[in-house]
Amino acid sequence: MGQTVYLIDDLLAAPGKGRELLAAYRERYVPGGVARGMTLEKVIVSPPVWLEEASNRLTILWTVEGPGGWWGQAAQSRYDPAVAQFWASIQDLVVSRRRHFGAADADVAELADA
Amino acid sequence: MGQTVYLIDDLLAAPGKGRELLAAYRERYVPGGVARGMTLEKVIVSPPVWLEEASNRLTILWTVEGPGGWWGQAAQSRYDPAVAQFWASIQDLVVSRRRHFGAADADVAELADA
Amino acid sequence: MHSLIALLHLDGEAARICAALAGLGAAVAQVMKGNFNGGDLSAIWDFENEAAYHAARPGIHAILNGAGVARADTAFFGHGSIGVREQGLSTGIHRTLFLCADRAASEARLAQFEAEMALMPKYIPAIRNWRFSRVIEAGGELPWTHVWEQEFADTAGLMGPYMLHPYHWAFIDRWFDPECSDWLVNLRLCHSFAAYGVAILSN
Amino acid sequence: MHSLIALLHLDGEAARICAALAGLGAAVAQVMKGNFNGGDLSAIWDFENEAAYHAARPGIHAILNGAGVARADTAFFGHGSIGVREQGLSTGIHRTLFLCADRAASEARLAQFEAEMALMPKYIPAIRNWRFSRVIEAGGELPWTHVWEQEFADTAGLMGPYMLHPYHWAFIDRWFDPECSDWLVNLRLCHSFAAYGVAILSN
Repeated sequence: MGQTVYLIDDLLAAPGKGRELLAAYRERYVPGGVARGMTLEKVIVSPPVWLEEASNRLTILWTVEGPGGWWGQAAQSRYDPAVAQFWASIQDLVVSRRRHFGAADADVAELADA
Repeated sequence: MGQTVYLIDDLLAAPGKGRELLAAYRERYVPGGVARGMTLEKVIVSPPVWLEEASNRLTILWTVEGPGGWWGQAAQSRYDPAVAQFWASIQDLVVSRRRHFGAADADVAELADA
Repeated sequence: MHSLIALLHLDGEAARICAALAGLGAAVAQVMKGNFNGGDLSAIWDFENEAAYHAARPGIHAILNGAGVARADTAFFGHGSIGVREQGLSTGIHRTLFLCADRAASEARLAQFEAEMALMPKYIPAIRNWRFSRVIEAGGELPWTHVWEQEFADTAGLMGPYMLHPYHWAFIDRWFDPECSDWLVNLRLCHSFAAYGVAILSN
Repeated sequence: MHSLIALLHLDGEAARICAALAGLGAAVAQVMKGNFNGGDLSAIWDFENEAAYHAARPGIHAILNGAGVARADTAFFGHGSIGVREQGLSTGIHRTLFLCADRAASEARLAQFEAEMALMPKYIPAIRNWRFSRVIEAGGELPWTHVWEQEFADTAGLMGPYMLHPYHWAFIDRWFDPECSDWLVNLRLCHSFAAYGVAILSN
C-alpha cells in the first residue's frame, strides 16, 4: 500500500507561452495540489530555454503514497470548482496536455496484484 | 556548468508490448547509457499494470551533469551503430516515442545564459 | 434480454414501497451505506424484450412517481457486455453505477471507453459477475447513458481490490476525471450497492 | 547574391593551391584544428548571380580536381537567411557547416528545421554574423542540402557559448540525433572553421 505513485502532468505550452504557463501552474495549481496531499517532486522544462516561437514542454512529477493517496487527491480535486477553473483558464497557454498515473517498474507487480 | 540535465525517453508501447519493451530497454539500452556516463534516475510505468489490449507509457528519466555531460553521451551514442540498432529493433514494440532534454525550472535561467 | 434498474430516494413508507415493487416482479434491496447518490431502495426487473417492458412500465412508474418516493433514477437497457465467474452468486453484493457520458466525444472514443470498461473484470478478479450496458431509456437526475453492474463476494471486494487496482484508478478513472484530457463522464453519478439475497447477474 | 564554398583535402602543395584559389577571386584560409571532416583549406567565392558562377566554374573545378587536392566538398548557394550583428567583422572565426538533410521528411518538417536553425543567433549572442542557405549545387562526399555559416569573435565563442547553449543541444540538435524521433540530418557533416582575416558575412 505504501508504493510511491506518480501523477505526471505533461504540458506542451503554446509557442512562446511556456514561462507564463509555468508561472500560472506554480501560482494557481501547486498550492492546491499540496493541500490535497500531493508532493511536488520535479518540474522539468524542455528544452531548458524559454522559446518564443516554439513550444516548451513541462514535465511535472507529483507523488502520492499508494492508491489511498491517489484517491485522496482525486476525491478532493474532482468536486472542487477551482481545479476545473484552473484547467479551463490555461487552455490558451497549452497546445496539448496529458495527465498520467504511474509507478516505478519495480512496484508494478505488487500494485497490480491488488 | 553543473546543473542536472534530464534526458527523458517517453515511450508509448504497442498494445500489450509494454513489458517486453521495458525488458528490451533495460537489457539492451540501459547498460550502454550508463557506460556513456548517464545516470538512470527513474523508470515510471503508466498505468502501473501491464495492459494486454492497450498501451503502457514508459517515462524514463536519465540525468547527466550539465551541457558537458550531455555532449559527452551524444558524442558516443551518435557514432555507435549498436545504439541505432537498438532503436530500430524496438520499432514494432512502440506506437510512438519521443526523447526530450530538459532541466529543473530553477536552472533554466542559468543554462540559457550560456 | 433487457433490464430496468430503479434507484429510489424515499421520504417514507419503505416497507410498503418495497412490497409494491416486488409485487411487480422486481428484485428489491435496501441500498447500503457508502453509496453516492445511490438512493434508499434499489429495484431490478428483467424483461424478455422491450415490449414486455412497455407493458409493465405504467405500473412501475405509478410507484416511482407515487407517495413516499422523493425521486427515482432509472435506466432501462438491453444487456450489454456480460461475464459470469461465479454462477448463481446470491450472497454477494450487487453494485450499480449509472453514468452519463455527456462530454463531447467521437464515436471512436466512446467505443474505446466502453471497451476499456468491459475489460475491468479481466484485471480485477474481485469482480465476480458483471454487465455493462448502454441505456435505452433513462429517467431521473441525468440522461444516464450507461449502466455498470458488478457482483462482489462481499463489500470488502468492492471497497478493497476494486478500488485499489491500478487498472481502475490509474487507467479507467481518467474518463471520470476532469483533470485528465480524456475526461468523458459527468461528475454526477449514481453509485449504489445492495445485497439482494438472490442471483442478479447469473440467474 | 550567391556564394560557393569549397573545403579542400590536400595531399601537398598548399601554398600553390592557396594562391591559385585566391587568383580566381576566393577568400582562402587554412582550416583550423577541431574541425570534423572540414578539409585543410577553405575557399569562399561570391557571385552576383548564377551566370557568373557558371562562367567561373571550369577554372575553379580545374583546381579542385587538379594536382595536390585529394578531395573537395563544395556547395554553391543563393544567400538564404542572413543576419549581421557586427558589421565588418574581419578578425573573427568563420565557421562553415555542410549538412545533408536526407532523412525522409515532409516539406513542412523541413521548413520547421530551417526556421529553427535560422533562429539560433537570436538565442545565442556569440553568433555575431550568420547565413543559412539551401544548396543549389553540391559536390563531394554527400549531396549537401544546406550551408550554415557563422562568424564568432574568436574560437572561444564557437567552442563555448555556441556549444553550451540549450537552444543548441537541447533543441536544435534533435534534428541531428539518431536517438530522437525528429532525426533529419545525415551523420556525415563537414564542420569547418577558419580565420580569413577579411569580413566574409558582412563585407
